[in-house]
Amino acid sequence: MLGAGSKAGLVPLHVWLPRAHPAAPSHVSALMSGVMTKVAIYAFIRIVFALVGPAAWWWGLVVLVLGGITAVLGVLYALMEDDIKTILAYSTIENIGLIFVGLGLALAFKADGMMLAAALALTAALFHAFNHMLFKSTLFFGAGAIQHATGTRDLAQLGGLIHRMKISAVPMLIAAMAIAALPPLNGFASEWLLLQAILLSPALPQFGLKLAVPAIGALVALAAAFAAACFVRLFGIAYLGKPRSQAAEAAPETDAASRSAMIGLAALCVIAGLLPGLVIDLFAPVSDNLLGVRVPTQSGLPWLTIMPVTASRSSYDPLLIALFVTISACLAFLSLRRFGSRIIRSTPAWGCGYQEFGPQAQTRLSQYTPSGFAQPIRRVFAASVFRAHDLVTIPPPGDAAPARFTSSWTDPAWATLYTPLISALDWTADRMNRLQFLTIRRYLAFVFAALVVLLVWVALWR
Amino acid sequence: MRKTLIENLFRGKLTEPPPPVADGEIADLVSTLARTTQQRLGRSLAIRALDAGSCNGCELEMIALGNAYYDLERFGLKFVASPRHADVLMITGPITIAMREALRLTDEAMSAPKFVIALGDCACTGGLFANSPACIGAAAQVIKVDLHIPGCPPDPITILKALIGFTDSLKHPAAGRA
Amino acid sequence: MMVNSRTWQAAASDLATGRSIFVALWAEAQDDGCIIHLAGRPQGSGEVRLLSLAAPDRLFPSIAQHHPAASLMERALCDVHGLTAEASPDPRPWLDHSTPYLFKPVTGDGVHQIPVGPVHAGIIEPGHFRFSVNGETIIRLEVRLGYTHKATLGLMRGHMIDHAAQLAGRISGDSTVAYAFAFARAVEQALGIKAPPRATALRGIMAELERLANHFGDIGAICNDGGFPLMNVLTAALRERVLRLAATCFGHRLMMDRIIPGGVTTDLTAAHAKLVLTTLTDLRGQWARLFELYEKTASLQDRVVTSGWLDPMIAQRLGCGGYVGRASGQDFDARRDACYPPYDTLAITVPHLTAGDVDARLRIRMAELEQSVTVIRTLLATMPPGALCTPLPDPANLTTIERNDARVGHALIEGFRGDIFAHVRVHRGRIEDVMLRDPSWFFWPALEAAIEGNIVADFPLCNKSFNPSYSGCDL
Amino acid sequence: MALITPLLLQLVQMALVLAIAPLLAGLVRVLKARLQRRAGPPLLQFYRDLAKLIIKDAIVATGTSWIYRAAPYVIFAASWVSASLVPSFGTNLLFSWSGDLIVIVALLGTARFCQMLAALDLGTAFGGLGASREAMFASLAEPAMLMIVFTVALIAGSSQLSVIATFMHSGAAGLRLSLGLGLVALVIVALAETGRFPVDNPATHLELTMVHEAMVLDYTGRHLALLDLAHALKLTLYMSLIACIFVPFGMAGPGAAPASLALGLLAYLGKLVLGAVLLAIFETAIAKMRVFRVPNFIGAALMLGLLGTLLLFVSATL
Repeated sequence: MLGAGSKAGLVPLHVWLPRAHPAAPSHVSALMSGVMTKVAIYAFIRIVFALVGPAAWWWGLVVLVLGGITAVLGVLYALMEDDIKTILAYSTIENIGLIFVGLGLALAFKADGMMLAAALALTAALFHAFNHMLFKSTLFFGAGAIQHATGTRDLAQLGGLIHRMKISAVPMLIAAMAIAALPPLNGFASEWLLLQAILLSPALPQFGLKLAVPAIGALVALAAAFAAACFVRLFGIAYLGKPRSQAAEAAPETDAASRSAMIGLAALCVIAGLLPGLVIDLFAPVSDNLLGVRVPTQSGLPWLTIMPVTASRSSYDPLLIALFVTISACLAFLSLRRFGSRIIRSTPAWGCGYQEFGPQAQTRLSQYTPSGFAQPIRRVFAASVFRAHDLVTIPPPGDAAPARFTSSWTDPAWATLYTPLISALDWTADRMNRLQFLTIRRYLAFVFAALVVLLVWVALWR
Repeated sequence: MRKTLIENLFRGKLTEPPPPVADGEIADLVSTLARTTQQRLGRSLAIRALDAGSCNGCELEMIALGNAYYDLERFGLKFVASPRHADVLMITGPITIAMREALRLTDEAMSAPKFVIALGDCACTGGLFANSPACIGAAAQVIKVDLHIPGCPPDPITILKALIGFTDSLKHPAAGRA
Repeated sequence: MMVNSRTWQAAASDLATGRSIFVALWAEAQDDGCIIHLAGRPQGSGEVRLLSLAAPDRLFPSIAQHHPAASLMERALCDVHGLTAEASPDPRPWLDHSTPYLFKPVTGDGVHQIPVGPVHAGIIEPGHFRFSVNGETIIRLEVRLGYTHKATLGLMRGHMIDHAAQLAGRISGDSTVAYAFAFARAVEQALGIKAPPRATALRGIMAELERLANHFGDIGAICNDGGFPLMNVLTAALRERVLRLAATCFGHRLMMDRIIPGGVTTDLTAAHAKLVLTTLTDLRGQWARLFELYEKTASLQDRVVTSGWLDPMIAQRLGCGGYVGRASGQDFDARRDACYPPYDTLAITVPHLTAGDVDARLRIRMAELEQSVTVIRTLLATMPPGALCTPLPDPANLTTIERNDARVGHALIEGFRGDIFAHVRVHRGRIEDVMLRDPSWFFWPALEAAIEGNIVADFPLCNKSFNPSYSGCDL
Repeated sequence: MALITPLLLQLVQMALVLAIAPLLAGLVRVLKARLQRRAGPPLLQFYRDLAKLIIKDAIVATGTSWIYRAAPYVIFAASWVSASLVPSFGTNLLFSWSGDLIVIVALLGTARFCQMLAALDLGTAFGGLGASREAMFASLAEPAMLMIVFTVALIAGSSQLSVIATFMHSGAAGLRLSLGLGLVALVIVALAETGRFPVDNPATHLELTMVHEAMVLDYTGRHLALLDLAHALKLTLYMSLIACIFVPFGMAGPGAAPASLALGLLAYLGKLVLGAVLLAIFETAIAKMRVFRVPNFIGAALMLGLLGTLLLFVSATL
């Protein structure tokens, strides 16, 4: 577990990964993120499901908790980084977390003899691993293309690349939407399966699991939402808007080979997203082999829908949804063409009527920087987790000195691994201090914790 | 709070009946009409206020249009934040040199069909500032104006009358042109 | 008093130490160069003193190098008169928009800018705000004005008094009564005449009605920018009632051109006086309920308390008057401290707080509403009979000596924002030199300082609580 | 043949939400005006505004890409489809199984993703401002919504809205603590997601406080019409969702007679009016929050949703 976990990048054994992956050339990083981490997952599955024999339920719990924490922390890290490849590497950590949540669930179900549910969770994990391989490789190729074209991986230097890297921007957008778990793409399909598996877990008998699984569900949801923010930031800042540097202004399109590689992978993302039934069936032999059960065959269902358990529980038909959205959009387009104005004019974006000229007339100054975009999330979430904080110094009226801004954050894993004692002391002091200034959210968290304690006590007493 | 809300519901509206606009009353204020053949803008006009150097008096009365007594919204008229969303550019002030470019940019940012209204003496004629070296004077000197609303500042009833007459003339171009 | 450069510098360091408060700085073009005037008043007093310095080669020692409150005015007068302030800490142009403008420096990673204005989203005067930010964190705010520069003072110079009075009433439309009042008093002092007692009482009533209307508008607008439109709707209705009252009694909603040098143009009939009293009683009952609503709406209180804190030290240093100064511990009110009629016979208490936040500025306004009603009631109760206007001396009938003698006068009047300073020099019935200084000159730098520690989304709320005039500064 | 009526009903559902969305948004505006002692805009003003916007010329900012032009269509289509997937007058419509509640939430996520990209495409400060605030709010609102889905799905044994509505209607759910928590949480999420008080001000005129408005500040004409309509559809969606889960009374079942369908429609309209009244009162009575209070507000929804789910994990009867 330790070995596989550190190879795959589970928190807190992740610290090497975001340093190693970006260091390699892009196609190698793609391979490292897409395939190497999966080898670790393969090893983990092999050992835990096949070799070790019947597992105890608490193994599942441990894997679940680690997976959930890894997912959220991974993507929060990604949100604070400006280097594209580091962002992608941290996002790999997040996805590994999600996969481990699936595996943990499968372990727990298996330990309790709920084989069908275990098969669903395992399938979800495998499906997600497969999807991650597709979109993460695309993204790393894209990152490589950007680095090659502009000589930088720093988001703060990019912008407007969609105008010059017209073709490679499209697979990049698809991959970004897929990894942000948006329907009808493949990332959503596997996360949907994972959520369906979580919905089956109240039937688990152990109290520990009963309490942990909903919280893990919330972590998974949080990770998915952060991932959306993270990839809006990545794509929106690198490809959209105006160039933030000379290099970004003159970036050439990437070569045909990597373009076609990206397009191929992105097409697979779309296909796996629209026809998830096919992929699920692909993984059926695995669960058959490991658990002796398989999820119902999907490919025969009408309208190519997927139904993991029964029709009355849940179903999802990405093909139909995509069709509906396309038809609606076309309908809107056609009726506007028929009844509305067809004229389209182009003028500069509304700048409040300010006429800027001279040396400061660089409109790119008024564009959001990547760190500015993430600042609200940093302030809300990372302030407690990463001790992120901003420092502003404004000189008094009449003082010509520049106003200063510094922002800093620390990785709690480094801190806890290397200075555990200081960290703990600091944390306690901080908490004690903060008790006086509780927010609604914190109060609720306390009420919630009290309730949990109460319930555990009731359960044990019984 | 509860008391205020319940009272507001049951004490009835403060809004006064719309001022009557006689036929042709505003005709002499309207200088151009129907720039386009599209006449459907009628009672849905979004207004972008533009202060081109006024003393803030006209702005105060413009803001008053939104209060419960006049309630501009009931006529389908509203002030909007972005010129992109606007159909009417309502100019106040004697067009200072510093605001000339801003006026041009705002006009450029609006999509057709659009109209221009000059509100207050300064925007209509330059007012007391017509001879100022820092001002251009009447709005009509820099942009085609469709409606003039004079006054220093015009009171809300006057503005309301002119706006109602103007929107109606958009629906029935003949009446407005009379 | 004409002084030499050394006395000038000494006066500037007096301002810097806080012994005296900066009032205004302006220049007067002469055939040979310029004369620079500096007005100041001793701390805690309303008695303005003038220093004048000849600048034959269009150079003068900068006041701003000693005292930052003078910076904006210094830049403006340099633009208008082509002067150079020696050793100025900030020589950038202010009213002149024809050259590129460099904003103050900001350092740090990931900093970007949010340019807002001159065309704002709401119905507001034009001005440009440049925020240097990182996400929501404001690192610096810089205000750039000059968009409503109409050369108003220049237009007044050389014109007859009555024409200049009209222009004075249009320096800032929301303070038209206060400006007309200040201008009239300055002219009256210069000409050595006095307005009749009935006129001064009416001036007082108009000034207080203007204060009521504007404070209602401001209180509502602050709450609106704090995200509570209900309050705005209710106070806007009250404001409308005051304006209608003004229209009924004085013939103009904003009471423009009602105060003229020498007196007033309209009388208040007994019936109208009664109407004023009944309306005020009714309004008072309504706003008491509104303030209760303000205080009991926790979600609104959460927005206004601690937002936009202005350090009393900075307020003092900049010489902020009005509700801005009084909310940050400054105990100054021209009605009490400059003691001009009709307030010389009234006991004016000056409410002041030290909290310095948006809430404090709002509460000062609320306290002033009460006070205005008391003032109006007292003035109505003791309204003297008599003439409305003292005629101005006809320049044709003056003796030769009087005719050749240009005379100066100045006044400090409390408008709704704060103390308005007026200075004129009259010669043969014409205005030779004039300065009208809005309290907003000191609100702008105070706003730039008060924004520290606030986020971008709270700026409109802070700004509205200062409500500085744009037109009043872009002279 | 047997397919025609269900198909027709499905189409009626799609047309209904589209037709009713502007009316609902207009109704809230009128009610708010009445609470402020104003007459307010005419009830049908929203339609007039849309009709006007459509005939106006479109302007796109220079330097934007195809994403900026395509986004309004995608946002509108995704909002429309997801709004149509929420049962209104009847359950078990023809395509009701094509997506469960999770899919509906995620589809709105797609719309939001496109909205944020379009805002960033502008390359202006306001676009970035709106997008970064939206990203912060969404990163809490989406998980909160999923927790609500969990709560409801665990009670009804399904994440399909039709099944949930039928189950809730049957009375088998009874009065549960978890359901109450879910309702409060859902109301909070709905307010946040539809850009209402106290999270965003739908009528704000201040650039610096805007969230949704900042992202659409540069759209004109038909593009703006689509975005406004999508925004109204989202409001309808959340109101229908609350109605469908918590007050599913009067909804027509599968294969219902025309009379019960009509009854279902009436009941639906009644619920929307009630929702509009409550929303108007709430929005009038409360001030907008500071931006960094909003995470606490939505975070409360997340915690409530989590608590609801947890209760159900611990005991199926809570």
